[in-house]
Amino acid sequence: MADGAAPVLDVRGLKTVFRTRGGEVHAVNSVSFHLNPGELLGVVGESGSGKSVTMMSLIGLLPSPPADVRAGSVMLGGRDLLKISAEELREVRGAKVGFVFQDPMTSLNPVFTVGDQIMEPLIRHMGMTKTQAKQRAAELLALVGIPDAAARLKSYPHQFSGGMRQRVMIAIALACDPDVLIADEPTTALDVTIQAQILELVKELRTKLGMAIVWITHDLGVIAGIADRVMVMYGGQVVEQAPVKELFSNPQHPYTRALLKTIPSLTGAREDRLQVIEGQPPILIGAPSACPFRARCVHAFARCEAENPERRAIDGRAVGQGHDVACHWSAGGGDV
Amino acid sequence: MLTYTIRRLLLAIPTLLFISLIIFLLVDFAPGSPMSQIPLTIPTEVRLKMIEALGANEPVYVRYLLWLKQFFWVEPLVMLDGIFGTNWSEGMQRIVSWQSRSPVMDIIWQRLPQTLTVVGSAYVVGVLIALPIGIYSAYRQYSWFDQVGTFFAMIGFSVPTFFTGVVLILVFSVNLGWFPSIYDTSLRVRDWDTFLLQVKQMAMPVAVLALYNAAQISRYMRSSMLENLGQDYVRTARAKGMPERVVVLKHVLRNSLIPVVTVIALGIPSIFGGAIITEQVFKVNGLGALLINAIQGSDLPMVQTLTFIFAVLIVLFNLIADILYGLLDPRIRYD
Amino acid sequence: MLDAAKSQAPLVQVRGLKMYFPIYTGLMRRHTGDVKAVDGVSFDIMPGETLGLVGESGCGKSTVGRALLRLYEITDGSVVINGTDVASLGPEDLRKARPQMQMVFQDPQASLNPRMTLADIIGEPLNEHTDWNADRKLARIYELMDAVGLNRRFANRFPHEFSGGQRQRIGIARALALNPRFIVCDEPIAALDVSIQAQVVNLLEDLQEKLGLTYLFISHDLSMVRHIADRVAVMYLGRIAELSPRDALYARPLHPYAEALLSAVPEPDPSRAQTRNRIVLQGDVPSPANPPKGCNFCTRCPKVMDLCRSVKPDLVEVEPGRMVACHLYSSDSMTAGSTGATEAKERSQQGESL
Amino acid sequence: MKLKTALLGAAACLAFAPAAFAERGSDGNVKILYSQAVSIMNAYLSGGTKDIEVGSLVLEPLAGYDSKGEIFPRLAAEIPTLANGGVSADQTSITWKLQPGILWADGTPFTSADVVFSYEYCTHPEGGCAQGAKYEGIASVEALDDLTVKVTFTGPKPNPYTAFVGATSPIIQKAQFEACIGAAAPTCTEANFAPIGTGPFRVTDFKVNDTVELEANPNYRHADKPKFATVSVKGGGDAAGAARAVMETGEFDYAWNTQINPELQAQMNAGGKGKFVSGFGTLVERIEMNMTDPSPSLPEGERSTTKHPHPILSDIRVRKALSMAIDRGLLVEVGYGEAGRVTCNLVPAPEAWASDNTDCVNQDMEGAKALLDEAGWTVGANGIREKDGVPLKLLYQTSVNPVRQDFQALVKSWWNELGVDVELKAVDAGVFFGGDPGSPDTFQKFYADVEMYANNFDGTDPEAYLSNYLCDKAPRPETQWQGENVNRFCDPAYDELVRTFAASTDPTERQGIAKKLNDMLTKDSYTIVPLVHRGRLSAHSNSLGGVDLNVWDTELWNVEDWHRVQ
Amino acid sequence: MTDTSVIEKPRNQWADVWAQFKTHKGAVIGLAVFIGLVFFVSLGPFIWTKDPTYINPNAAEMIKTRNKPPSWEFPLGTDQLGRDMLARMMKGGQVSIAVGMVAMSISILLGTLVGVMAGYFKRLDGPLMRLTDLFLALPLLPLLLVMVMLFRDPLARAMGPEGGTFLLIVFAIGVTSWMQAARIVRGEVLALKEREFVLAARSIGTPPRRMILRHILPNVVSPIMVSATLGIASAIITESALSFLGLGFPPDFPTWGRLLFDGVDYIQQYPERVMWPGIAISLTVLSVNYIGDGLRDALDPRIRGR
Repeated sequence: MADGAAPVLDVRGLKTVFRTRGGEVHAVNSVSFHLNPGELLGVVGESGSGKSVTMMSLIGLLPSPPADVRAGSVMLGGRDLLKISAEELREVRGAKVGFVFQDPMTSLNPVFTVGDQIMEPLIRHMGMTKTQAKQRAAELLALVGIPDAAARLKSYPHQFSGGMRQRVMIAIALACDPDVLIADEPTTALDVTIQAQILELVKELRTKLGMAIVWITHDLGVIAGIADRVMVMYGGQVVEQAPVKELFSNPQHPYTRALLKTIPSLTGAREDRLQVIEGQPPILIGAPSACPFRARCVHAFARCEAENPERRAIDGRAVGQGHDVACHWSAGGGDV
Repeated sequence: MLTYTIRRLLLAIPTLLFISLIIFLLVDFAPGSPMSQIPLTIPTEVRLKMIEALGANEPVYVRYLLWLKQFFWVEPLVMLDGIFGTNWSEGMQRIVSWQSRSPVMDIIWQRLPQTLTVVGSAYVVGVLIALPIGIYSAYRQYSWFDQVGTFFAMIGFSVPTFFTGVVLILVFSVNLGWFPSIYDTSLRVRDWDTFLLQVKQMAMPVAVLALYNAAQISRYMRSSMLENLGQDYVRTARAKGMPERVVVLKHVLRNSLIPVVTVIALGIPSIFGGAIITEQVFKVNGLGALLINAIQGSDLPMVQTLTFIFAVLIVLFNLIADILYGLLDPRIRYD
Repeated sequence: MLDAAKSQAPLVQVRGLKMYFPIYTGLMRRHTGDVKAVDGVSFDIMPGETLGLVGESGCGKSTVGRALLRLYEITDGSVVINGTDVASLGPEDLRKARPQMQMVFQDPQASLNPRMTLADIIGEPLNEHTDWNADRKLARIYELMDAVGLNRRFANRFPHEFSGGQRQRIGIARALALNPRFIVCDEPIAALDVSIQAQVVNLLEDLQEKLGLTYLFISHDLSMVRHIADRVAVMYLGRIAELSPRDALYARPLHPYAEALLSAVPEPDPSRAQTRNRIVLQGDVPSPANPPKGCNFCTRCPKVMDLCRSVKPDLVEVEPGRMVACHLYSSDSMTAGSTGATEAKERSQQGESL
Repeated sequence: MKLKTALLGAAACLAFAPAAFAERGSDGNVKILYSQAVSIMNAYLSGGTKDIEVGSLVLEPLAGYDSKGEIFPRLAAEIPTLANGGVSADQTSITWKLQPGILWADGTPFTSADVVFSYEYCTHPEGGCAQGAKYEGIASVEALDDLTVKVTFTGPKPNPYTAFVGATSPIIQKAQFEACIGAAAPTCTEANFAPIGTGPFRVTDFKVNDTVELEANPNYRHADKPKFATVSVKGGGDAAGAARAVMETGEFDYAWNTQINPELQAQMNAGGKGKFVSGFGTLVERIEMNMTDPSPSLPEGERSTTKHPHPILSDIRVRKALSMAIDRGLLVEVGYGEAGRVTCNLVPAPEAWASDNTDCVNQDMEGAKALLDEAGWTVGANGIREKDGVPLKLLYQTSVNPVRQDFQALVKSWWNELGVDVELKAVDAGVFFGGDPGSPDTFQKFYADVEMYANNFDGTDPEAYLSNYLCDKAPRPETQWQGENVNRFCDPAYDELVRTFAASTDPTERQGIAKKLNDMLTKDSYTIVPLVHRGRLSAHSNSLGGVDLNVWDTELWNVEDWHRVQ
Repeated sequence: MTDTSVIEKPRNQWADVWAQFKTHKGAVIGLAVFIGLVFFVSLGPFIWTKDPTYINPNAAEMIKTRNKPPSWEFPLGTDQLGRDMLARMMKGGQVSIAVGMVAMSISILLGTLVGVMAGYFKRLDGPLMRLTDLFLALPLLPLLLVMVMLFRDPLARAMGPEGGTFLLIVFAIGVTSWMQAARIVRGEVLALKEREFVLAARSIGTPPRRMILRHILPNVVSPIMVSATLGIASAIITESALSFLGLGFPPDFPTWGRLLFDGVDYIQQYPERVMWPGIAISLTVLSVNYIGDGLRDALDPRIRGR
């Protein structure tokens, strides 16, 4: 391992399939990645690219049926999360892995007080008494920057603004000092000024608590400001993976390249016309046998139709360690 | 909340007055006369005299105004007298039933206990059966339990009570002899034996009504649970590592109960309405029997008073349901 | 471009637009207050121009858009579009005026009737405002579908069979059906994926060029507004904080809120993102039912002064073409506040660095 | 359960003891079921049979009728007659001697003042007394002394046993009801629900339209009666349920008026827990022919009035043919079984008063057809007879009641066979018998061609009953559609004969006139087509002794003698 | 220009609904049973041509055919007057199912009308909802009695006794059962009014009438369909309860409710007499309820999308 430490989370060959009337949807297709201690891994992709489903598959949060986690391994703290019992998995959720969801309006239970909801995992996983849990909950609220924390424990979610609610969600996710925090588009539903607040908070907490974070988003701007390493997903697969600066400065996959171009910049020169990725995202019914991006790819050729590309390293380091890409085409020139 | 409640109550007054007028006109308009149950041997002149003595020959508006005065002024006074031992209502004419020539309110008070015990406990039993069935059916949607539950709920909807009632009597009273077929309203529960008797005689009417109630409420419970099981906060609870028991019975249930509780509250007036057919089959003689008897005998003051009380209860429990909703759901606060 | 626009009369003239939603409380349901969703907004849009309207959720930007098209009965003010005061038209006149102003909605899923086919949806305005026969209507529908890049084969499909981007194209085609001069685009790209947003924005621009359309482009996405708008109005809590030409605003925002807002937008460039000077605003937006007494922004403004807490600043032109509602720029406060000068200096520095 | 066994045991012991030792209240509790619930105990304010009968457990008249229809003294020392001088020779007054030493249930003595009061109570113009008819034709009621009451009539009264005779005119206690006279009558709820009486029982608990609990009257005039210590009367439900509770489940000892279909009777008899008892009074199920035109095309106010004779039924041949087509034996078998008999008479009992008319007993379909042919009604294309283009179509109405609906269906099938088109209609009983002049569906208004119901008369003398068919008793708009002559039958000869009837005092002559009148209405004119002489059918458990079904007075007439048997 | 001749057929959304509906086993069985019942009552009389009201006028013959158990001559036996039960069941079913359908239509029509008006026009909301409360609070029985009294004769004159009573009964049931539908529809309309496509139509200048017909009504179809199926069931039950209270059809006019009520008296001797109508009513209501259940799922886009 490049950083010398063993990864806290190591996912290999994860496959998740949804059974629908139209056929099997291969939402996650052989996804592998790891998460180093203290690292923030950004996962970028459009809706339907499989980024959320991947993370939910890890800890068994997908309803089954229709979801079916088919293959792969998810190593966390020496155990394969896909092999342990449902009860053991529950012990992991909330304790070892914290989750923050996209919509803070609906992710909190409207009929329980914020305090109750923070205390729940504390009592369950940490074996705290109610009094202890209450005290800790107040500390957590203060930690995520909610003023007058002790008093606000008695408030209901609807009495908080959207940004405050997301802070509460973070407090819940952090309650048991998890090894890994998975944040699933945590700022998408928020306004930019509030998003800025939350991003500041996360940066601050990272330095303070030092846990590893997986940050899912579709906003490259957010990733650029916060992530150490980025994984780009498309059509249920990882198409490119690289340290953040490397990715932005030297994108390899045609999708990544196009994506970076489509986004108008707030600062740089204003272009008369936006770059466009033509076409629509793929429908993932049936086992994938070709590159999912082929239909929209400007570089597509016969092989893309015939064969689903494997991830390959482009900077000499092993796949997953440095910069790797899943594409038959090479930015350097033609077919590889 | 308080102003909301007061406002609703104030608004209810004109509504109820209007309802009372409509009911009065309706009942008055309906065919039938208070003399219909008198044997034909009694000659016409005597009948006319009896009608006159009842005041049934007065014009409608006179009787309506009299009833209004009696219902809203005399009866409350009588009630106050009853509580404080005063005698403000002395000499005032109360609402008197044409059938029994006795004050309508007294009869209603007399009937209330048996209606509440039978129809009320059927409602409670129905709810108690319905909730777990609804919860489990939703949690295991499309499982065999859900299918069976659905089937029984449908049966509960679809079989008329006069049919189930008679079948139960034939099986359990006539053939097995377990339960009495006729409800004894004068039974007083004094000791264990009389309590057992009471339970026995309640068993069948309660079963018939509870089946129907349970069918309905379990469907509400199920759909409400299904609605909430798909919510984001359920995923949050699971992500916190909460056991399924806590997720379903705490997080989902608490939310799902909000609409169900209001549905249950809205159903309570029907308890006071009694169960006309079931009461008749088992001879429970509660408020439902009282109403149907009064209608058949064209006992206008009784019908008017009873139906108006139902209307009041319906309006009242509509309000209570709304307030309950506000109390249970912290998101809703009436100003 | 600005000069060219100035020589013409504005197509849309909004003056003192107010949109209050009354609050009734108490036993007698007395009118005890208002949610001041829009509280005195004025601006012009020149023919062929795109005015960007930005702000955070709840600032009233969508309400302005809807009030402009008389989808709400406005509380006060005038909205003159192409010479007619839309705000005071009777129902029949309003109906007749509708073809010249149209709207593209935010949620392409919600804005299409799920029970109507694409042809029905696009053809509906024609049914309402023309007495064409079926063939002529169909011809127009195909024309519109071609214009927005929808395959003619899809004419008989239902909305749920389309992707988000395609649905938004349907919405645009519907808005174009009656040859409007003015289109309100109410967050038309907010619900779309990044790769699709660019498609839609390009389409809107192409159409503007081809048909000479005038847009009010409502969005919370500042980078996209920068791309499409000629001038930008920044709204905060029902009022316009700043209204400036695009380049000037993005280079050097005058109003503290505009400044904070721009600095909060994440920069998709890790090297620049890390060096950027962010202004992180504290706290939340106050309730529009109970706005602060003075300047709406005074509760969160990093440069707040005593005056801001008591007097509402008016939107005044402080530089040519730039209007700001802030006491920092009113003549008396400029001299009174010593901080004003330094702030201005900081700003200019920042502007230069870009 | 245990208590019941104990009581049964006690009763068993008593059965061996000499009768004189049988004590009051030794047989415990008796449970009586009335399918119509009791709403009041005061017969003067109700008129409902159930109220009168249950009221008779408490309140007694001076004399009553036994199960053979013969009068016997209750509170009176003896029955006053012409022979013993109790009835004046000119039949204008009757003098009752009361039994000495009778006490009210509250221990106060019963006197002639109570009798006089009862008269005053019921005849008060504002009281709305339901039994006013019992006191008609009375000039005065005076107390001659504490134990003597003289009733003076306005004219000679051949049947002086109306006032104070039978459960419908009981004696109420003056002390209790003094304040309840006239308009105040309905305000005395307590007195109406728990009157103080001289009868075998007194009320301990009264629930309106539900249950009445009674206990033995400690001051009852027979020291060893009643045998039962308490009576529970439960009301409500239907006849089948009531019969079932006695015959099959054994929950009740006595069920009143268990009129159910014959097959069910047989089934329940097999239950073995009780038996049915039946008795025949004067109740006759009949079809009434409308002599006037009920056509809805007539203006309101002229429909079913004598202005327009019935276009079809005015012809006696049609009426007779309709009667001939009916198989009454089958009707009895289908509808009543044990509780019905074929009859052709309006007055089927008592025997001495009943005509021997039996011409209708056998169905004669061919004869009926011939009669219609003769009347000019010829079979048309679709099997329906017609005359001058008018189809022979009848509207046949009755009240809602399963037996009546079966009868309607059967009669319809026979009449269809005749070539008569029949439309059936069933009206809710409350409306049909309600007499509401505003309703088009009352039996008096008779907006139909034929209608079916049952009626009877009180006591044993049919004079008032037969007087119902005088011309001027026809219901019509002027009488607010009141009146008992629903057929609008009008025959001056009949009116004349009724007048003779009223004037006649000789019993044999009166019986002859009654038979003549009966025949004029039935076999001579077919205005009224009697179908079934209906009996009373009640059920009692095998362990209840002393039941002797009385159809002339209250069924509970001898309740003081009811006892528990093994 | 694309060749316009290859324009696709609309992929009817009802096809989707049907596809989803088919996955609900109970609903499919329910539909099959219901169609079977409809065939039984509508086509049955053409095959089994016995007159349901025929009583043998020959008394001796009639006695012999009373209360017969099922046999080849009378597959479902006969009643106490020797009438053929199979023919009566068919005839009764026609009436019962027709009552269910028509009464449901009336109540849905009224409920939708009131619901749409109340939901769409703010000014009408208050009064119409008070009207709904009023109807909810009204006692059903006196109302029915009044209606029967007032309208039976004129209707019978206009439409014949059976048609008149039929109209009266379905109208009475319809008029007293629309309130639930009205409330549901109102709620849906209120929500729909906030949807953007309604705003879009308004921005086009669509007048209220067309707005309701084109945009509101088609989108409240699914709750209406569901309450319609429940409405059929409850109308059939209500008709049987009316028969129980003696307010139903003319006595010689068989309906399942009346057959059941009549049969209750004979339940001990001839249990099949209550079984046939009991099973028929229960089957109908059960099947219709299952259809409603399936429709609810099929019409719910969230479920259909899965």
